[in-house]
Amino acid sequence: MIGATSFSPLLLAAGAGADSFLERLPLVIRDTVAGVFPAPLQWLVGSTLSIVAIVAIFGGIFAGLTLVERKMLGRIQNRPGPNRTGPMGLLQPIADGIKALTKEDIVPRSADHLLHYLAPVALLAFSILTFAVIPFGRNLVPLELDAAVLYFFAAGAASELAIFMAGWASRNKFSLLAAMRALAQLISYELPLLLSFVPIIMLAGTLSMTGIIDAQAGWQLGFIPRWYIFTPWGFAAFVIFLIAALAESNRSPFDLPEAESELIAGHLTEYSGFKYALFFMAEYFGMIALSGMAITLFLGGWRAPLPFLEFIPSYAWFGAKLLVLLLFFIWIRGTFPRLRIDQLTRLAWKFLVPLALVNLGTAAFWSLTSGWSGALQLVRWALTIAMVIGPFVLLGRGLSGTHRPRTYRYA
Amino acid sequence: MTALLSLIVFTPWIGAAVLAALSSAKPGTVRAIALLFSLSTLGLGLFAVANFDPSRVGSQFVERHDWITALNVHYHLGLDGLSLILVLLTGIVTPVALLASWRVERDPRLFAALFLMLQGAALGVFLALDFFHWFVFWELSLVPAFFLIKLWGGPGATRAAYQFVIYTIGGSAFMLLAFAALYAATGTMDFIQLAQLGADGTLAQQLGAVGGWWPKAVFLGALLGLAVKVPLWPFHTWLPPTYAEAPTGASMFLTGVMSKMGVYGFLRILWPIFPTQLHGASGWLLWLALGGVVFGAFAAMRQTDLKRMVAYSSLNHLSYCLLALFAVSAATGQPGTTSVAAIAALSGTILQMFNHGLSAAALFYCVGLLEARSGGLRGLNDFGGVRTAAPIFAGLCGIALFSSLGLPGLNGFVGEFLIFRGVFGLAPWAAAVACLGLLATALFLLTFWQRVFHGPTGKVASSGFQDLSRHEILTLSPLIALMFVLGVWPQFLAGLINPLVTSWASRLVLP
Amino acid sequence: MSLPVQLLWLIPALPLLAAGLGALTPRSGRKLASGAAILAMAGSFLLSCGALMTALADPAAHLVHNFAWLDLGEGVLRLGWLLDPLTAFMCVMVTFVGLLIFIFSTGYLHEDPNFTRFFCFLSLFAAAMLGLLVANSLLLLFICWELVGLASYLLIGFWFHKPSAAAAAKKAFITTRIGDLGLLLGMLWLYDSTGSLLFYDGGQGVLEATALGGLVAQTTIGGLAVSTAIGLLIFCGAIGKSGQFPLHVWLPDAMEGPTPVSALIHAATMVAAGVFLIARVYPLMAVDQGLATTPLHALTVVATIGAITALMGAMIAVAQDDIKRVLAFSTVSQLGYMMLALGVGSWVAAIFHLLTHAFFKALLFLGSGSVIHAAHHEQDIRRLGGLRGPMRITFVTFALGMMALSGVPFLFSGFWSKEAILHAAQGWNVSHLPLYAGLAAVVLTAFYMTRLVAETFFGSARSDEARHAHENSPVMTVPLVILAVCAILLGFIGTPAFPWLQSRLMGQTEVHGHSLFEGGGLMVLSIVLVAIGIGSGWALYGRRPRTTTSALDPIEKISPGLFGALRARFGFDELYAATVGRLNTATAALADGLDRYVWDGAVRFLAALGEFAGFVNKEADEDVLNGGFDATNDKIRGTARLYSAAQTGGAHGYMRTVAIGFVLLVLIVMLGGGL
Amino acid sequence: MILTPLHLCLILSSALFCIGLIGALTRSNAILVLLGIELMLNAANINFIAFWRYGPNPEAGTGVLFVVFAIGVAAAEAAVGLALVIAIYRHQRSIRLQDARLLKG
Amino acid sequence: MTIPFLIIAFVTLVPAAVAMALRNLIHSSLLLIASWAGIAAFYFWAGAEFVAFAQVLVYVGAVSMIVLFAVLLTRHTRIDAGLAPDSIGRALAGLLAGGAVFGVLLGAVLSTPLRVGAKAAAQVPVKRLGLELMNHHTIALLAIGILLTVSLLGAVVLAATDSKGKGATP
Repeated sequence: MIGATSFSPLLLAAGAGADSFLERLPLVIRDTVAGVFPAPLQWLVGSTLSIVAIVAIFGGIFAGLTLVERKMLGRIQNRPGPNRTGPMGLLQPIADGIKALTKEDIVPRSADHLLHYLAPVALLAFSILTFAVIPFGRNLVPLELDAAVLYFFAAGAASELAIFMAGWASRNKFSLLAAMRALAQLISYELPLLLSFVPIIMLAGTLSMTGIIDAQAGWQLGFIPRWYIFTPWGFAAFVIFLIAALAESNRSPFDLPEAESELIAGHLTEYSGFKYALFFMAEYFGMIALSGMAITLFLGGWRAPLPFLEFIPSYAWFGAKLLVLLLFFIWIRGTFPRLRIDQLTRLAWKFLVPLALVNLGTAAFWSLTSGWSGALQLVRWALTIAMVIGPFVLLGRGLSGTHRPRTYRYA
Repeated sequence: MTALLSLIVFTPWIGAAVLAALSSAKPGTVRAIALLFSLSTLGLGLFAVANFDPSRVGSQFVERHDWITALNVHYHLGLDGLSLILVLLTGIVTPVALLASWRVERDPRLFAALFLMLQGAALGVFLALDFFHWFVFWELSLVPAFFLIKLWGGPGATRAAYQFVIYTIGGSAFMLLAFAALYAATGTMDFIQLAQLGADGTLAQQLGAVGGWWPKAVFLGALLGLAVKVPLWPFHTWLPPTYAEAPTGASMFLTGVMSKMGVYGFLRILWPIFPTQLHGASGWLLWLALGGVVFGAFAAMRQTDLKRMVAYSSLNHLSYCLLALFAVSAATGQPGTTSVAAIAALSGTILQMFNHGLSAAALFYCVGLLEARSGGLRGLNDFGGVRTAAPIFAGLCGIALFSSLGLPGLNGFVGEFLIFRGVFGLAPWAAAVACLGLLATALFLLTFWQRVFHGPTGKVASSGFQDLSRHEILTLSPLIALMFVLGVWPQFLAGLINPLVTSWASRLVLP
Repeated sequence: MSLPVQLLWLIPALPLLAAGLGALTPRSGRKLASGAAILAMAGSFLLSCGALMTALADPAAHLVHNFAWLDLGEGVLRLGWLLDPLTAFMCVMVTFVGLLIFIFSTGYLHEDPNFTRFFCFLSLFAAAMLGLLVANSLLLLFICWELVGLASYLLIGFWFHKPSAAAAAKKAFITTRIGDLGLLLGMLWLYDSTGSLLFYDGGQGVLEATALGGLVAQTTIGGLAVSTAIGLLIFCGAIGKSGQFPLHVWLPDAMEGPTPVSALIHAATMVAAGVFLIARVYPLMAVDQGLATTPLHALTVVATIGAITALMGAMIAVAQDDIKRVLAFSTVSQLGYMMLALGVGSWVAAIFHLLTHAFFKALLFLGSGSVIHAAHHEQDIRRLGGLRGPMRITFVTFALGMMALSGVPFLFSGFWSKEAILHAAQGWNVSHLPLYAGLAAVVLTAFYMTRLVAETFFGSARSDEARHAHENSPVMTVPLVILAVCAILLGFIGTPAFPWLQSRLMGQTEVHGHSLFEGGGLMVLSIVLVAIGIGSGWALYGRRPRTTTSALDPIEKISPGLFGALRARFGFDELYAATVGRLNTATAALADGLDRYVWDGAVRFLAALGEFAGFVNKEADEDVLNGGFDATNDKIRGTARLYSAAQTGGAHGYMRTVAIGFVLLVLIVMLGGGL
Repeated sequence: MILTPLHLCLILSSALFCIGLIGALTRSNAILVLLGIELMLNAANINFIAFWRYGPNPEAGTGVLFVVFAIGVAAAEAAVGLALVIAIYRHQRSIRLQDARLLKG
Repeated sequence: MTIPFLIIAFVTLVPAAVAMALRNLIHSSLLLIASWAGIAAFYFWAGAEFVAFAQVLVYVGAVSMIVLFAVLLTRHTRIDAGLAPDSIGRALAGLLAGGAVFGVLLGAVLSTPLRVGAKAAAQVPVKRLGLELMNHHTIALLAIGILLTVSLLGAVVLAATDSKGKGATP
């Protein structure tokens, strides 16, 4: 039944003659391996292979990223970062892994054992689920869904549950409070996150990832790619998306849920050892998945940024963009101070959400005026830019206008 | 799309309702909301322009629904070139007037709500095509205007407000009677049907069947109601005190938009429905219009209160519109009357309405600024040398003044030139006499500028007179910019009304 | 370099751009505003030279470019540009003189706080003036005509804090507007009669045979041909703008403006616009010449007004003490000359004089400006004197200008152009009175100019200001020198032996000259008259210069009454104040009184009636209804109490009831076979 | 009698409905009552989908649309219902349904 | 074909039934969420992809959060633990009523011969759904939008702390 609907792993479009060998290489490998097995089992083997590949590759990226992050933060803070384990500290992730595996797994006596155990597993599972619809390359879409964007966020929404479970099951009031706070943050930022890319769905006219990437094909003036980030509203949406994504993945400067100085690391207080490592991993996966989403929605997916660079395989471009975004996240973590909880929610509700709503109107204007050409084109750009900047300035003024020191009602 | 006109009319009222509901909103919010809703007219008006087919003569975007079937009353809205231009004017003047009233401290919520009500009523008058609700809008416009004048006006405001309302209602009572008679005779209150009846003479026959003097009496009733509103000299005595005592924003709206309701009535009701009667009376009316042109200007020269002076200049400018209409009507049926002249005169009338709306609103705003800066002074001799202290203010006010006196290159000239061109072709002596008015206008407006802005720095100007703030420049700039644009490129407006006016010229034949 | 007629609008557009820039420049942007204005003017000058080349290639052609401005359905208002030698010569003159005066102004107004504004207004003026010149439509011409009036108004009132300047500005605007109303009416009439306002439109224009024939064929009030009536109405505009009798009163007052303004607007260009206008519509003015039946020819009126003005202006100039007023009345007189020339049928002579006059009068005004600037704004010639020494360049150039204006023979341009006018007046077969007026004005001109030079530059300094005067910077003297050179040389383009300018203006490609001494009697006479004028002037003022400020004028000694009348300018201002001014006030009082008493009284009376009626009505009214329905309400309440007992308030019960009810219903339906 | 897939679906939905109903009828905790009602709504949605899937005209997508709307309404209902519960709790310090009988007639 | 369905039915019904019987509210909420996920699976199985994701997004993502928040906000100390005096009677009555309904429904379903369309499951693309929503069902869509907005505001107003501070904060 399911197979009949849409489940065709790593959709085969090898007929596209323009594709180079490198472009098709992942498919060739998969088909070669699957070809060894009898025909009825081939789809199963193919799917398993892609799942294994995804988990392996992104696990590797996760490992590398922890190292890179620590190194970069070190550089930003004028210290060397890890440099003892292996050459230049390159083996640090492995050491970390061994340490996490061998550490004692402590569970509080009054904890809800089942949920305490389930929480990290669920979180990681949901994180990995989101990878299923991201197009990593021209033909590298693990699961081609008509409503892929919806799927992505449906799977992402489930991670909130896991956090709640972790907080509640720990039977620790700090954990529970922190979990509630984390939930408030996640729910608050889910709104701008979703609203920010609604214009894109509107303009592309599809919820399918492939469709959105196709809508960004082509070049303006011969060399500027038609990515959505290169439109005024698209840029605004991208910025909103990025901010919301930072908050969704609990990254600095929105890392209140798990920061040590806030409610003693929050819902992670009672976790240690490998469960803690799973949480850690899930968060990085979440960050990677959201970056992949940002790339798909705004940065043209796996498309090359310049026409003459198209010979480089698409997955390489995806990887490059992903790397840039991840490094950007790390950079932000090293640069910005953490927000206070009231500032955090105010930013979401009083600034990002209205801005995203206005941006929806801006995009509608953009779409309605797509017929304007010549001098009107300039007018269109000017008006759209004004519609982006005007609310930004006004709302920003309102936001900073209400920025007074916090009043402590119960202190 | 199908409900565009209703949307135009009722959006300001929705805004008024919203404001009424927001009982604890901050003044800033209230003003922003009011401005937004008042701007809706401009937005929708421009949308209408984009979808307007100027080559079609009749009403467009028509909405016609049965309403009170027993009385044969329909909810009938329509928009032709004339209405469109007035809607645009309303859409420009109202936001500007609201911007001008930004500093109103006393209950800004009520002020803004009343203003939006006023706007909606005026729009209703410009778009309604059935006397029933046309009259409702017509009278409804008085209510907010009354409160605006009475509550926010100057020291003599109460008296002025009562005078304004009672005088106007008195006039329109006669008009109501006239239309009651019309309804009794014809069984319809639809303007288009009535105009049809008027054009082929059936109306006069049906009324004449009741009694020989009926057509004339009915005509006079309608005439009286409209003449007070415009106003036609000598029914204008409510105007100077009202305009002078009203708060600045209300003055701007009264002169910019409400005075056009009267002229609109003349063009939409009186002329099409009573062509024969108007022709019969036009000899006298022409003299009255000339009286407005000449005496209005000369009376303005005599005023020492700047607001009264500008009010009289309004009388003078609107009399040009009527002059053109009466000249056309007087020439109807005369041998040798060319439609070219009539077209020029009527085009000029419509353009003049728009132009006067811009320049008079700007002038009232300038006087209001003087008043606010000097702590309530607005005498001709209270100032002096203001230009030294406030060069930008002087410059912008000067542009408005010169637009008002018809300097070529600014908008005022186009309308006046066309009116003169038409009137000259239809009644040359009237054009020659009206020239006196032109001269007197220049004289008193330049006196205004000289006394207020020139000369040695006076007491007001020397005691910390501020030049315009950014907000004030923003308020004036749309008006000023339009003055330039329409002065150089009047075709934008003229193109919207050409076929309409051309079709009007076919009325030059009497039934 | 030649300029296609389609691009003619560039000539006025450049200064307009500079004006817009100047309007937006803050006060500190002095260099920007003046630089833009001067550059724009230089650009316009180059373009005008290009236009002149184009025009001279075929002098007889009227190159036009017309376009629709306002489409009214049936009647289309069209505007257009026109290029012919008249336009081209005027453009070159205006831009060249304007350029020099702009440069001069940077020095003259160096200390003024409103420097940028000044250049904005000057550029606006230049734009409007050039627009007026290139217009091929009476409407466009009228628009620009009014705009030069506006610019003149703004510039006269430039020092607006001086009440006299503000009043003078208003007076200038209103007075010229009186004339403009005539022009407006004439234009309306013309439009109504011909259906067009374009001068040349391939046979359809108002200055072309078809339209003119139609105009001259109809008659109007008093047997005047329509063309005559229109021509006279248009002439009203020229009277106002060119300061002709009886609307000349504004021009001397206009000297309240800065001196470069006087030089540019009230000497060289704007006031000449009236002459230009008549020259432009000359075919219309002249079309009734052949008509015997008409009681009046338009040109006769022009000639008469011109002659009166020429004589009157020269007479008044004799008795003025303000250096600029002398020159202003001299301008009035010279404009009268030009009108006279137009009236007697020689419009080319008028234009020739217009061009030469522009240069030497601009020279004289700038010279006087140089004097005033040096003497710390002292303008009274009785308080000047002895400036010959310290201000050598100014003196020499001013003297050259004076000789050109006086008509010193052969070397100076003024001589040739004036000769051309006198020659034409002699040839006029209607009357010789204009000739005699012109000859009288020649004497007077030479006389008062000699007086002016003698009082200003000779003798000894009679005030501290004059004593401390010294020569100005080159930015002011260089334009003087250039203008002086032009004042001399320009005469040679139109000598009787080589009337190049006249031929080109008439549309001829060849020059038809005649011997210098043909009709030489008149020339000799005028030379003698000039000599008399200069001689008597020198005798009265130069030989024994004034020694004190308060000393009586020599003429005043001879005839105090005459001198008083002349100094009071024949009392025109007082006359107007007593008649027109009073009438105006009275009308205003009447209009106001009608409002206050008659109409408002009637309204009040009606209101009193209404109040009385209301009083009666109120007395007649009393209370009507009272009562209640309490009993009914009680009954309803009792019934309601019964139903409320069923409300247990427990949600579970309600839900259960619903479920059971559902089951029962289904059972009934299934078992009961559907009721 | 043949048990078609549609029958199976309908049985599933009936069972779900009744589980929800019983929960709503028996539990005293207002939150659980609300959740029971949510279950009943979901059961109804299952019916829509089932009839759409096996109905005569699945291309029209009407069932799907209906469910989309129903989910929206259910979400609103849940939000308001739970807010009410919290309000009641704040008022009475209890969310037992039988404690809230202010409307007893 | 039916095996996945049976699995889905199991995953849906059992957690729901257990949830309704459990004492621990958190556990029963989490179980209900599982049940909702099962329903989503059913939608997916039936081919209504879009609805399935919507179900997950709305129920698993949003409603669950509200429920959990509500549970935590209204949790109080041990009073709930004991059975209410009237609850056994009510439980019996409820079970009876529910059972009767189930019986009626089951009877109705089983006794009705249903013809299943022979067609394979139809794919309804999301785009089609969107177009339908925007064309035929615009009014309904707008109504839903207004309803959601109003309920959002209503929920905020209902659940907001009393500003005068008379109500204790949870």
